[in-house]
Amino acid sequence: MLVAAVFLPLLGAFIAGFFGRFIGDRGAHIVTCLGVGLAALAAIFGFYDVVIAGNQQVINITTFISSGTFEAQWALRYDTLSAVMVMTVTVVSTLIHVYAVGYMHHDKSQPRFMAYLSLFTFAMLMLVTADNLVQLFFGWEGVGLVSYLLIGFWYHKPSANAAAIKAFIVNRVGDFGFLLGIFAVFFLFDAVSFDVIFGAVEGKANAEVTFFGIHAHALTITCFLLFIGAMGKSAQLFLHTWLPDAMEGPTPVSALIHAATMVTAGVFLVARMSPLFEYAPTALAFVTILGATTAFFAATVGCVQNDIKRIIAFSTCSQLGYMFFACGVSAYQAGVFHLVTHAWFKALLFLSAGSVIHAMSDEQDIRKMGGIWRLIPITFTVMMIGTIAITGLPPLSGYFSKDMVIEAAHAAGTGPGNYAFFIGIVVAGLTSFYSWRLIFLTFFGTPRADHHTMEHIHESPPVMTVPLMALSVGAVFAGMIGYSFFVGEHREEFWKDAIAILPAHDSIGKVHEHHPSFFIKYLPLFVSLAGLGMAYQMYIRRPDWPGKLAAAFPGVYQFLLNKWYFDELYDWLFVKNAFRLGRLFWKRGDTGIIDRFGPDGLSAATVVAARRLGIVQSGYLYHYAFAMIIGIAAIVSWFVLGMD
Amino acid sequence: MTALANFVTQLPILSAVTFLPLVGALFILMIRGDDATVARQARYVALWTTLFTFALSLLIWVRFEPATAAFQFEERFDWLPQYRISYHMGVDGISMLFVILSTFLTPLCILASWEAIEKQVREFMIAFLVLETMMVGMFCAMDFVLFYVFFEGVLIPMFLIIGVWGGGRRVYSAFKFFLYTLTGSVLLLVALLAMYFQVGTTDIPELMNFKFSREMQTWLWLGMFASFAVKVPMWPVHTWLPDAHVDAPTAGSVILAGVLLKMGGYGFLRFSLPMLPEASAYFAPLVFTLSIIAVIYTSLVALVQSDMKKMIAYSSVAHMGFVTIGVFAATQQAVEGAIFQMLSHGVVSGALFLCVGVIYDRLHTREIDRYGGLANNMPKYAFVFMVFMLASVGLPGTAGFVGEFLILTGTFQVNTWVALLAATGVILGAAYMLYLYRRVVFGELTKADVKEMLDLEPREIAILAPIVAVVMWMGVYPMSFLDIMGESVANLLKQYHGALATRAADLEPLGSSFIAWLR
Amino acid sequence: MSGLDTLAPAYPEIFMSISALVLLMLGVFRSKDSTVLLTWLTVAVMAGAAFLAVTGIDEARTFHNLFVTNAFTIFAKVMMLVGAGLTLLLISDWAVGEKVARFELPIIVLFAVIGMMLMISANDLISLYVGLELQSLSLYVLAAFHRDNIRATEAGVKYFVLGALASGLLLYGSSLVYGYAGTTTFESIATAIENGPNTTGIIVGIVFVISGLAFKVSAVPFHMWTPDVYEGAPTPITAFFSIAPKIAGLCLFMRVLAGPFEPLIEQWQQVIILISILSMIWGSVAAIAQKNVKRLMAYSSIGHVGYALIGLVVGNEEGARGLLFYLLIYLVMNVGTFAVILSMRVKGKYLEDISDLSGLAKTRPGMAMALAILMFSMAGIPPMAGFLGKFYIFVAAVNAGFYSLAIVGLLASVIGAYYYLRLIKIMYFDAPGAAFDAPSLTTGIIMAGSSVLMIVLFVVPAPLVNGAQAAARALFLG
Amino acid sequence: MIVASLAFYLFSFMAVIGALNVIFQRNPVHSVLWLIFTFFNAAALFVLLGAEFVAMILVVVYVGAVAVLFLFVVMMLDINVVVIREGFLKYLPVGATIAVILLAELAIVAGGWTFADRANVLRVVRTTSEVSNTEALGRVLYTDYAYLFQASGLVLLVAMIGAIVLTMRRRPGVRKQKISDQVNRSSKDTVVVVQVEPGKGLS
Amino acid sequence: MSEAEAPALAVGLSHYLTVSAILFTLGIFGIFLNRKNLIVIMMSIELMLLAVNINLVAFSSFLGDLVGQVFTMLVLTVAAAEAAIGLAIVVVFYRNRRSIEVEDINQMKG
Repeated sequence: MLVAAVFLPLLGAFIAGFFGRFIGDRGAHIVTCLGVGLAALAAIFGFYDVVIAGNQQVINITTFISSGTFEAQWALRYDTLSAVMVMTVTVVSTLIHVYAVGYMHHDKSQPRFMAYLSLFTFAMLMLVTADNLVQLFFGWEGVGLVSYLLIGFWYHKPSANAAAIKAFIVNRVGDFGFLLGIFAVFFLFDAVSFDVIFGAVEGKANAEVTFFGIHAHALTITCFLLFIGAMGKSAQLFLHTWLPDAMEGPTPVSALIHAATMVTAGVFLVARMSPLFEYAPTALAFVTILGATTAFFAATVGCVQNDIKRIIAFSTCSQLGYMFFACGVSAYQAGVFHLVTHAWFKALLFLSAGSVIHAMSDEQDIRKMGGIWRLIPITFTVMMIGTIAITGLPPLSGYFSKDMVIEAAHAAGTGPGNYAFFIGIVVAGLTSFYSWRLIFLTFFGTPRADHHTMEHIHESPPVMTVPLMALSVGAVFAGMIGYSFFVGEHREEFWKDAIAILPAHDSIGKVHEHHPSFFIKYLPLFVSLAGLGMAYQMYIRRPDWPGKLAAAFPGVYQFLLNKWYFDELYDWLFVKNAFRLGRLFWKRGDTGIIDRFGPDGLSAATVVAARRLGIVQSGYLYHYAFAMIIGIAAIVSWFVLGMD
Repeated sequence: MTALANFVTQLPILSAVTFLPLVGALFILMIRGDDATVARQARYVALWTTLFTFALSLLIWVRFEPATAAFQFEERFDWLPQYRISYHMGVDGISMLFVILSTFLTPLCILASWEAIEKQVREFMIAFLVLETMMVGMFCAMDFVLFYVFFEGVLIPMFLIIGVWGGGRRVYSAFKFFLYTLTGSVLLLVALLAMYFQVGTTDIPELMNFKFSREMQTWLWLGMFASFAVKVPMWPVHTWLPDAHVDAPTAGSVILAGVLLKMGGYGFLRFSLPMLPEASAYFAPLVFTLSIIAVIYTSLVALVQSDMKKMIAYSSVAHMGFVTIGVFAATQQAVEGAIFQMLSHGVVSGALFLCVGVIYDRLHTREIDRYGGLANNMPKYAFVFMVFMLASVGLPGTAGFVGEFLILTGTFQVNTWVALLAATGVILGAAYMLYLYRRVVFGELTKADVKEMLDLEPREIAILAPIVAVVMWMGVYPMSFLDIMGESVANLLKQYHGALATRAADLEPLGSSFIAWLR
Repeated sequence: MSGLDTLAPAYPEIFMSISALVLLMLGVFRSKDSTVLLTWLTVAVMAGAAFLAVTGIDEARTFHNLFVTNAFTIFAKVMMLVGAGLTLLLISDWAVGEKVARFELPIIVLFAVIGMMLMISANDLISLYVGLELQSLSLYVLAAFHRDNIRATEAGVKYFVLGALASGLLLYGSSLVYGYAGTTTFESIATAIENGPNTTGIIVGIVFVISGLAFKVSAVPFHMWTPDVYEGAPTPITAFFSIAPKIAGLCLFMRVLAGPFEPLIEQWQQVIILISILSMIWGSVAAIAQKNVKRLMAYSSIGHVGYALIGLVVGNEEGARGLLFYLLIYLVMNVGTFAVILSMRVKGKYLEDISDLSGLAKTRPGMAMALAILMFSMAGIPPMAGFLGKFYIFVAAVNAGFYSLAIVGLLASVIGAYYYLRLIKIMYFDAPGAAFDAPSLTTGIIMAGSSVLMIVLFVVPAPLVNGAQAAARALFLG
Repeated sequence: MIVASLAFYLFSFMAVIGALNVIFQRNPVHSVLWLIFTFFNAAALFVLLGAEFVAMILVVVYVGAVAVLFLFVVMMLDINVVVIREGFLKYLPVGATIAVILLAELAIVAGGWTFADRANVLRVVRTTSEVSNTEALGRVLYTDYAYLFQASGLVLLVAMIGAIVLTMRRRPGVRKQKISDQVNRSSKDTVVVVQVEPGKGLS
Repeated sequence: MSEAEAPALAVGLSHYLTVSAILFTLGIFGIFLNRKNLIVIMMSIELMLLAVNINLVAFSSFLGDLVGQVFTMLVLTVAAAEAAIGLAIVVVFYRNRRSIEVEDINQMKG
């Protein structure tokens, strides 16, 4: 049953991918949706089995790689963390599949798309059920690959191709760190399977090693390397640049990538490796600070973007920052909790945005929308639900998880924790601002779209709206239901030993022990409402303010609009230089030096020498005789002078 | 039935696999008739010969005993009795898979040349069969001189293949290839002779057991290095490779990338490491440095290429840089990874060249910019190409991952800097391969002649499908290969580290103070 | 030994001399043109002589210690006779319908061979000189044999003048050696050198002798005549030049250095190393710029002599064996190559330019394949016998510690490979030119046989190596 | 003794002068004549060394045969007196340097000449005062050195054949003596006996 | 030499050797410095051989050994044969080229 949950999507992908031409669009829809749907059912059963019935297990399939002491299995690890993830992934994925059937019905290569979706689901499932780092890396790269394929799905669009490559390569940079992290783990523990690592971690708590000329605490450096991987996949600051561009893909893709799956893999990784991170406080501090900073960065940028999907993308980036700093303060459960709730409401937001785009005849710029809430009521409703959820207004899911994250950061009491708390509050306000800005600009005010577009606005078909409604149910209730299990009083028996926290770090425990003050407890809510008010003021009551504000601070506005110029910086620093260096090495190095002085030079020299010798061979008898005489005179001289 | 079984077990199978292609070549030589008949029959004879050879070589795999590190299927006859040099064949876990690799790729190459080679088909097929004999023989040889003979002998058919059936600056490339490698190998010959006079034999197992003095090892190592480094090829002696690849016909490029490059890596494993452990340890930093330069430098160069084959050729240099790192890291994982990487690179880069060949046959250009948007009219091709591209990038689940991963894992245990710098190749590799794929397969289909191109025909599918299967198989269940080499590699490393431990207490690797400072 | 028996060691030479006279008379008194007939008869005489040599006495001296026979001389003579015989077969083909060819041609070749045999068997400086001159004079005539051709006569002039100069050097050296040792007999010279003070005088004498011999084998810097003579002389005679005199010269070289001058090995080794290195490099490099195939072969043989001299440098049994084996391979390669060159004929007209070979692989694939095999063999690429030839030489060099010599030699062989490959390139890569006439049966057989032998000898070299081994042993015993 | 020494210096000096003239004379005929002069002086040196037979041979063979042959060829080819070309002077310094170096080295060798310790013992044919030089030579030349004698015969034969092959030409229209024709000629075929009536004449 | 038979001359062996060396060098000099005609070159060769003969006879005399003189005779014989062949070649060359100037012997080179 558990195996089925993982492999059914693969089967669906396989059939749809290779036989799509024979079974047709309809067949591909059925196959993939069925595959993922059954997998979701199996996952729910699995969740029951593992979490409720307590049957944690590792299902060994076969050996993957075995070389000397290096041993990696193909195996499915089922503990609470995996079960939660599997369930979230499959269920959300199923809804997205169904939605995609409707959303993509004009496209000419739907089987391919459905196959990608299923394959993506499979890769994500491999990732979350991995029993060792290598298999985890398999899934990790698998989602990377399919995201590449999905982003570049419309391969005739140059921008899509560029975005796809960018996503893959930026992820590779993260993988680079992740790989080194795996090597470091193997170096330390002589194993890559979780059980062995977690069992031995205590013994290595104080080990020190020298990596790359740095003599340091072993686990810190290892966790740091692993976290670089997580940064790449989860689009944290410095490795986030691919994320906004990834919006080139069809909307369900974006949903899938950002909601439940790919980007949360980093959070999952940190949670999975919590036993290691617990012994690496410095690494944790780094995670906290980076997560918080990312949250802030993304939120600021999100405030000025105009593309509906980009705004949501930056919001994702920002929310991921929350999850990370939750992990950074050892509130892994809170992080995962936010991950799960986020999965619902973010998928909901994306899919509704897709529905809006669908309705607006593929228009994505919110400046060209407005005043359409009456025309597409269902979409509007569910999008409102998503927005309320993300802005953390009770009692929707975001409220529960985000509050816990912020409280935990505060409760941690450390420097980074306080920083994260502060940023968390600010970002809550910003989140609210840009989310409502999105809603106001899209649905309210006067229509700014052209006449033609407005006439064609229509509600999406049920095949799209039903998943939206299903997701909104999740977005509404996930927090309420999950709270006590994930981070509440039942958390111990819920998580069992899937997540390890040193008693000293237990910030969630602290939250529950020392009830936070009223001020702390409701500050996020207050800030959020303030953001709402601000958005209302600027986009409903005084729509001329934003323009004035931008004109007043052109530097800041441009800075934010251009995403803090990261793309330009990287392009200038890495891309241009890579090409320049490549050309230099090729033209100057290979052709100009190696070949010129190596083979070509030598052969030219030989030919010249041959010509010279040809001149010596002048054809004149006396020259020939002269050569002989010189030869003998030289040899005789050698001996006559040498003998004395 | 028992008679057949007896025959099969009594058969000197290595010699049979080695020389069977020559028999085929003789048959082709005897074909009479007009040009068209000769060409057709030559193709079929070559195909069946190589297929049969492949089948026979699978028998080696079936009967191979992976639980031992000893050489198997040994054969021995006197050859140069004055010097106790014999025709000695045998395989162990390290060499066996290369034999299979060679016999696997050859029939595919014959198929790939089916229509691409139009002139002098008979000679082409003969050259190819001779080439197969040389390749297989080289991996089976258990006498250093015999090895050298096959090692050099490969040059002859390859020279002709590039020169006669190649394109572009084929003459220049053929000469460059030949003379470059020949220069390296003559120094190998000197080393070989010097070893012979120390030991009194050129039998590889005996040489492995001999302990050379420290100084002697240094010189011998350099001699071998000159040859193997060119073959691998390592930076800065790699410049023959892009030219040879670009101008060779598709099948030639496939064999060049698939098997010939492996000869250098195999040489390091078979000779440098076990016979000259101290020198290998001493020079390991040098190899690391050059390999890292190869990885980064050639990856960057690959990025800016406008010729598909040249790009893949440069990527080969980078990939082989991993191999040399792995070999000289000398840990179980690294060495197994190196071997695996060689196998996978053999299959994958060969396949990439086949992919280039497919579109080259249609449009007769290798300029990347001349293509674009092939995904529209050639979806099957796009898929196949994608698989190989990803394998080349080293995506887990494909053949490319396992080798790279094991090499880096093993290397990290020895030297973290090397692993770190080499791992940058993972990023760059993705960059140039994706960039290539994007420009060729993705994008708008605008050019009229590109629109005319037809998708893979059955023959091409027959060539590429087995490779796709192998690539996936190697990626998902690499154990069927790792199992075979495990014992031999373990034994090799036991000897290597044993020799270092007993005799090299004071051995400081080249530039070790610098490295110590870095560390 | 008494009476006729004392002549027994020289039976082959005596047989050949008498036959030469008989054939000469036959030629003079037969009214019709008898070149071809005489050529075949000469081949028969050589075969007979070879038979006599093989079945004759193993180890003997005669003629007042002027003449020696042992396993080495027998091996060398047979090798040379085979080479000369094969080139005569080529000559016989060529002579058909050729106005240049006259019946004296095979006779003079026969005299040249007699001279070579005498000098190989020489055990005294005087008999060495006489044998050498008998050979040289015949060769001068052969070079200029095409007397109406300006290039042939020029070749004759150059060969003659420089040859006479070389003879003068050799003689001057011999006189110094004689003056030093008080004798001209090889063994006694060795004794004298071994016991005497080794002054500059004897060394200078040896240097002069070496120079004279180096001229005969065309080693640098005494090689300058070679390209011009090879080019100017009629092609089959060039073939003869490139084979028999080289074999005889090197064998004589070996006998002289390993015999009378053996005690001064450390001195002459330096000289031979020098000329060996120069020859290898010069032969390889200068050949690259050639356009005429015969000139190319001249430089090729200069290079090959350089390699062979390495065997001489080593100065022991192993080196001698390597040298002899190398010569054997060289013989087969050159005979085969010249068979091809002699087939470079379009409508009866002989061609000599390398470019005339272009596209041979398409017009005459068999011939091209044979030549390709021979060229790869000359370049020393396995699996051709040329590789084994070099291998044995270099094994000996490395064994004796001449690493740098071996490395230089091998690197020179890489340069050399370039021009051999160029021939292959022209045959295989270039567009075809005019198709050659079909080669005659004999030439075809020689061509095919030698190229097949290249591979056969590679696979089973043992019999020949054993022969060379026995010969080399005899050299260092006697 | 002094006479002998003086004779040596005289003849050697003349020989060297002769040799120089051989080289530097412009007219080849003069060169040949100077060569003959040199040979005569060398023969005199041989006499001084007690080798009378060789001295005689030198005169007979060289002066009588070889030099005359040279002269003959020079005359036959009708070679002009040549002007010295520029190249000569250009190469002179280098050539002279090499020649001087070589000469100096040979002189060093000659000046410090030593025999091998066992040179005495190793001599093969010692000179005796019992017989004349000519007889002593005769005794060994046809016995011990018969082989060389025969071999030099071959050398001369080759020289003969060679010279004939290279130079002899059958010119059409040249009458040759045919001995067999002459011998086979019989009176019957050629002589007709005609009865002539007296006083009538033949017509 | 200690042998009694050796002619007791005030002039020593080295004098003869020196004369021979001068002649030999002149012969060599004549060959490679000659720009005139082939005949003179051949005469230079004869000079070289003469030098050798002086050497041989001098050694023979001073060693008290006849072999040197035997050698000399053979050298003379061979030299005569050589002259014959050489002149024959010169003649045929002249027939083709109508010149025997050394500068004109340069059809083949490279």
